[in-house]
Amino acid sequence: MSILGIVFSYSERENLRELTRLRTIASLPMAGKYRIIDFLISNFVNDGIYDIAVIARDNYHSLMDHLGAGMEWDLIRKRGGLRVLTPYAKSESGRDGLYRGSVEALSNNMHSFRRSMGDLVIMAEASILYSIDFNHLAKTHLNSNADITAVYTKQLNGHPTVPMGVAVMHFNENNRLYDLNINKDDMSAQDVCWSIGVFVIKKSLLMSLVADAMAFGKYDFLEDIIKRLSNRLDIQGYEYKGHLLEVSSVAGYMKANMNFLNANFRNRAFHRPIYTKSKDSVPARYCKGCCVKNSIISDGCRIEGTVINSVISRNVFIGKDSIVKNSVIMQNTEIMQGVSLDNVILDKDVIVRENRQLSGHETYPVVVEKASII
Amino acid sequence: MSILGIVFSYSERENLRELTRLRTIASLPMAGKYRIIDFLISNFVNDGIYDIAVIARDNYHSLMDHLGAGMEWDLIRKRGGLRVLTPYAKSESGRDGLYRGSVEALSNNMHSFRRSMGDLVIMAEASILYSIDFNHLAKTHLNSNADITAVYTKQLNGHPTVPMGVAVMHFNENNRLYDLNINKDDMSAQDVCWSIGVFVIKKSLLMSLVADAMAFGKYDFLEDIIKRLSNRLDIQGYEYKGHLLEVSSVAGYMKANMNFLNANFRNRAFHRPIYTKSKDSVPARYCKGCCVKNSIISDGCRIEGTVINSVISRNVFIGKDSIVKNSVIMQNTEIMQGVSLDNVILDKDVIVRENRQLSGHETYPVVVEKASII
Amino acid sequence: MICGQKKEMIAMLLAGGQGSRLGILTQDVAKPAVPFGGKYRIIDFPLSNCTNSGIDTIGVLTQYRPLELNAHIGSGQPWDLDRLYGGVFILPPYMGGKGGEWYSGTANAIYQNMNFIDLYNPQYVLILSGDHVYKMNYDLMLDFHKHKNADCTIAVIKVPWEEASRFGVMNADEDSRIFEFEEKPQEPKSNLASMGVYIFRWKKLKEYLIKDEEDENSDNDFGKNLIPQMLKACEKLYAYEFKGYWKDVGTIASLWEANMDILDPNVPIELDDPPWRIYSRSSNMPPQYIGENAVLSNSSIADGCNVEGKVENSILFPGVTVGKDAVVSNSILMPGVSVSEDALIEYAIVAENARICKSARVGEWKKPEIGKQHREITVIGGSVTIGERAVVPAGTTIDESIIEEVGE
Amino acid sequence: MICGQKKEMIAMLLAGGQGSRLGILTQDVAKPAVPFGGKYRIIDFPLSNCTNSGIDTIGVLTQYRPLELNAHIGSGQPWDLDRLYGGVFILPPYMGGKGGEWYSGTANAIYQNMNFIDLYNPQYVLILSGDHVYKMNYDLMLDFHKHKNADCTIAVIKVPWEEASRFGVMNADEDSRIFEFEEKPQEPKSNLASMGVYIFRWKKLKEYLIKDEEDENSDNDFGKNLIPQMLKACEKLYAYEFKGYWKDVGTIASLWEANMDILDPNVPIELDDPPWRIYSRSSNMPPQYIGENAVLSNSSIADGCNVEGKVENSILFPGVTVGKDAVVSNSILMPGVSVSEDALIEYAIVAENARICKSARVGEWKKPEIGKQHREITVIGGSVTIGERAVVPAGTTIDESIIEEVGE
Repeated sequence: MSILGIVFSYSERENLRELTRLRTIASLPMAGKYRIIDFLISNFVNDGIYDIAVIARDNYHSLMDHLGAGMEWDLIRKRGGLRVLTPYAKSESGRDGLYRGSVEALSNNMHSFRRSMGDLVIMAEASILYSIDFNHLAKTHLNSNADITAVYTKQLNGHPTVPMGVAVMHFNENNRLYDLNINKDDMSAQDVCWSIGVFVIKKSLLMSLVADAMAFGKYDFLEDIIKRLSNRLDIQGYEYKGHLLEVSSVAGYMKANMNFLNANFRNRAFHRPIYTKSKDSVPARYCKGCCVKNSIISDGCRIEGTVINSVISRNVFIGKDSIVKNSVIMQNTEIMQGVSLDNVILDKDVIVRENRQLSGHETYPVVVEKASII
Repeated sequence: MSILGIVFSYSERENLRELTRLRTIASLPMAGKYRIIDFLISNFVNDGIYDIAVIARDNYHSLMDHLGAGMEWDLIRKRGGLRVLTPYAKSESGRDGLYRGSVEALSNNMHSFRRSMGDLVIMAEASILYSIDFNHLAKTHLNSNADITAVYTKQLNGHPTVPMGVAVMHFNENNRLYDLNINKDDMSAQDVCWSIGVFVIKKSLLMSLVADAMAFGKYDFLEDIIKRLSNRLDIQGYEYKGHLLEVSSVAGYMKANMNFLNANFRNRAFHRPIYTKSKDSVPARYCKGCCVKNSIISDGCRIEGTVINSVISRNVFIGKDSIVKNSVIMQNTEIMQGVSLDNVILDKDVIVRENRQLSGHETYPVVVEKASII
Repeated sequence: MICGQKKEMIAMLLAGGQGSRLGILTQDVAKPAVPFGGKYRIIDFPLSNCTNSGIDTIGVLTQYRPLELNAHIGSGQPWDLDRLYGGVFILPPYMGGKGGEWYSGTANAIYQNMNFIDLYNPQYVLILSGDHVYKMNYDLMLDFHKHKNADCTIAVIKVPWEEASRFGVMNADEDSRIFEFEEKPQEPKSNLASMGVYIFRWKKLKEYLIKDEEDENSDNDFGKNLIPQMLKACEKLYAYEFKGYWKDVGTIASLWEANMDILDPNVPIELDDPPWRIYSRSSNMPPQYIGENAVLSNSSIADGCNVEGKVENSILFPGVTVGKDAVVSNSILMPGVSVSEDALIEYAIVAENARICKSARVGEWKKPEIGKQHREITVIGGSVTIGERAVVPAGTTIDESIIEEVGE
Repeated sequence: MICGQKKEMIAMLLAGGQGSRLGILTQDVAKPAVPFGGKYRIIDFPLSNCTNSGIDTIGVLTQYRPLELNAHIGSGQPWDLDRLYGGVFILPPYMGGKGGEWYSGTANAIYQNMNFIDLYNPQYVLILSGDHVYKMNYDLMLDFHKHKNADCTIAVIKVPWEEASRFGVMNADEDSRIFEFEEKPQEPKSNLASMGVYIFRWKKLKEYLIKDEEDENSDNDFGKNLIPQMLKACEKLYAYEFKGYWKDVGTIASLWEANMDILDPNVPIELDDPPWRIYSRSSNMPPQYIGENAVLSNSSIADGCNVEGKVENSILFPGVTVGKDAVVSNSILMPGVSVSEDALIEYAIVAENARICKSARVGEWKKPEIGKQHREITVIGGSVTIGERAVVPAGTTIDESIIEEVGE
């Protein structure tokens, strides 16, 4: 049974403010040197799945720059490999080309899925980080004879509530899905099953469901296929119990990064290799007089100042007498002397001039847009 | 001086009927196993130019399938390499995303050109086949101190007239362009200089010209930059004297293919390697009783019948007692027994059933659409 | 070195042989690099079998003129074997602390590369050789191996009884367990010949490799030493019967025959088999051109050929030209061969870039024809020129240019 | 083989040496594969120089334990050297028709691979060695070579007069033409030392390689035989002076010093140099984590490290862990080294995957400190374990694990 991975590189429910103004959620930096999508694609590759289609919608240039031809993920393959699927500018509907929903996104790329040798599809979205055994999932799906297997979790990952906008799924005693609703409240109930966006389905069934839905003008996979057809289709649940990060708000993004400062979390997240684009940077350089505590530092950095409880991406310079605390600093950022940052997210290519001070709060970090000069 | 090649994969002036309904002109099959763009990209690579951006507009799926990551052209490079640039579905202008002209196409992809290490740009379009020495062209441009070098030809390649829709360029005694007009008549005058779509320009100048033109709502490179600014810019001519094929009509397409049956032409076209996607097909198989005269046959074919004066692409089956004459047959086509074809273009994946007869004329070949069954 | 998970099975391909029975065809290249079947080289078969069987890590053991083989394999991309972790590696002999040692036998070659295998920490090791033409799913063989819980599984094929004495013959019980192995027996007890394809439990193989190396009297050969030792120790060896086309192409006659088999629709070696493609490095040549006066019959012709003459029952590799009025029949023309006007080539193998000049006659047969199988094959060496009107009698081997006209 | 145009210049990199002066560091790997500078291996320098100089075809001549070197170079992708025509090739010794021959000297290694060079039909051949750390634009040297219309150009560097007698010294006239070459002269007439970087006109080199091979008394070495022969014959040899950082890292002391040079802002070997990047194979490790109690000073730390202790004036390669209260100073910790709590490492080179257990003391110095240059370097071999509270005195070399506590 050969598997095709389909990845949605965008999220319809995210609210990441300036962070996704110029990029899609999948290419958001994470844990220093990675982009969010690296975790998912590495998960596929580590499970031997080398046939991956990434659906792009808009703002995908940074994603394409990052993935390139797929070299670093070993995805330049004669059979399968990585394809980033961009929407046609001229859509048949004559609209501006933004998909009306996930069903239309799938429909517009059917030509590519059809050519894949995979006959089982694992759909996933890039906005949630996890590490799942896709082979076990696929085997479970095949053994259950279900039409669709939907992966859910009961984890809240320290959040008080189920994340806004995710699908809450209801299963009967046979583990069959009978209802689904989108979380719009601060639902805090324990034992709520919420979807991590992963579904397993035969390619042929997916193709016919998508074609049917399109014919009826139904464009949302969750609402119009999973929920609407739950009485006709046998949709089985599969619980994911591992570690998890949900990134759909700025505070969540900050928290996700901070999770990597925890050794246990790090060990679980990196127990298999996570691949990312190589930058050929030099190792990090710690100068005399620097002070670094409980932080992640990436290659190419040069640290002359102080870094505490922070996640620093590649090629960042932190000058003398500067203090960076509780912050996420993206690549190619230059922090000059005497700067003080606390609870700040600096996007890439930012320059912070001498003696500037910025400080936000854990629940509302200051976000500095890409290429700003402060 | 490092060079960036920018290739327009579409043509605004082509009239190729069914042949470009589902594909862009650059991915049209040519000379059996190639696509038109192979000649241009191989030309770049053979001249040591490994930094190539291909601008796609619409119908680019077959182009992307063909080019893949650029493996076969040695264009999976850490520095430079091949990028296929697709338009954003959500354009800033809020329109449906089809570029309003070549200037907008360039403008929308500036982010990618900017990142290239090339500081000299060679622009080319895929709808004309030639074999030019890009290094000599670049050197000539640099030595002349021109702002732009425009490549023209006086060749008509056996056509009675200058192709419709191409730019006719007028140079003064100093070889400087002073006017340009689009050929709308059957202009048959000898010594007409017409553009083969190749321009050399510094990247920084191109970027500022494009930005200026966009600001004024001017979208056509030929009209709004070359022609309009010919008094301000020093635009020098460079004559191309080699072999040439212009493909913008169905008859022209047919003729272009037939040119490859000429040994002289073939030797010139293939004096340097032309790279194309590998299909891992078996060598062509000629069965007992077959008869092949003056034809190009590609690998993977199985010939049981008769082929005369034709160009046959890969993995074509031609059954017993069938006769294929003066035709272009694209890949994966099956021609059963007793078929007769004369002056026909069969697109890919066509099946021609037993004893069917089709015949067109040199000036108006019959075109059979992709995946038809006759 | 990139770390990754362990591999279940990796392959070690013995490509070290000179293949001296192929004479001048292997003067400049290792046997596995000899061209075969119109666009392939022999090694493409085991490599493609590996890819198609899901094996992505292969060590190619070579010590004889590896230049062409190296260039052919390159990064492994044509076989989809350019992997970040794993892929295809050329493993030449090397110098250790105490000086270098050439591979003294098939087992010794593996012994010297135990470090390489241990890098991937596989459960099973597949041993292949680089001189057979066949399409085989090694994954099914592995299933069998696991099912039998074997220490070693040897792929065997039924050969005609009269030929069995030319092979290593396995004598197995009804459960396929091997109780005896005879190398080229005078009176074979079975017609199950070893194909030279083994799966070993790696731990077990390692143990025997080390033992074998300690034995000074050993030739360090799988068939002669290691397998008999394992049998003696009552290890669990099983025979896995392969049913399909398999041919050793170690001699001129068998190389010619195997090529001709491709043209014979009755022989089950279909190369045009999309689910089990044989991959090879592309020649990057233009498509072939067939001229106005060409006459073709039952032939396989590759890219870059230019045919103006007559070609029947023949295989033309990339870049071959056949001039007007020339006749090529029952022959194999390797890459870049040029045959000028009016030349004749019959029952011949013409090696790479040889030039057959105008009106030359290669493989001319003076005796009355008795039957195809008695016709001897003529061999023209690589880059050899056969001059105008020169005659090369059937069955000769020419490794130097003949410029003058040669009579008999 | 894909046909393509001829290459103007290809490089041949002599990576065959065992590098025995590096002792246990080259027990399992060839010298060019020795880790250097926090994430590199020595061979990354000439390879990256080639890429940055526009040379895309490189033969790497190797015969000593090539496994790590092979795995490191792979397809050449990290250096952008995975080319369809050209790229990087490992060239081991091989067997020809008359049996195999190991490389007997630098010139012999090139001689045995003349076929490889001829494949690309270059005008010029660049000869490099794999044991120097430097950043050099070979293209500028080629310009010089062409400008002088030289048969051979030798890159030279000014060394202190007192060290000149350790090198091959070039005596050149004011036009840079070499009139004399002295190998390790007692009384050097010049302080221009050969860097082991040569550009030859290929035709000329080929001629001398063949001559040299015929001379039975020759050691088949460039410096000892080929260059003197060319001088004797009055060929046009020129010295090209390189001004920049260049260091032979052939001894423990020089390897340690060259690593420390990276940490010294006053030494002109800047690795963070985007227009002249040094490429290497990525380790694919997570970013480094610096713990709550870490104290860092003037150090270079790579991906995958986990530092809880004190690190000063040191270089940590990927995947090194330094436990709480451990102190690492003036040391080089190669990939995968683990240093447990409270251990001390001073002036040491610790090879790959060595384990320094709790409270062990490596490089302990009992004598009064006289000055950095007199401090001897301690070397811990690959995968060696230094047990709890064990003491390894300064200047010792440990190639077997010490489990017990060791006094003096």
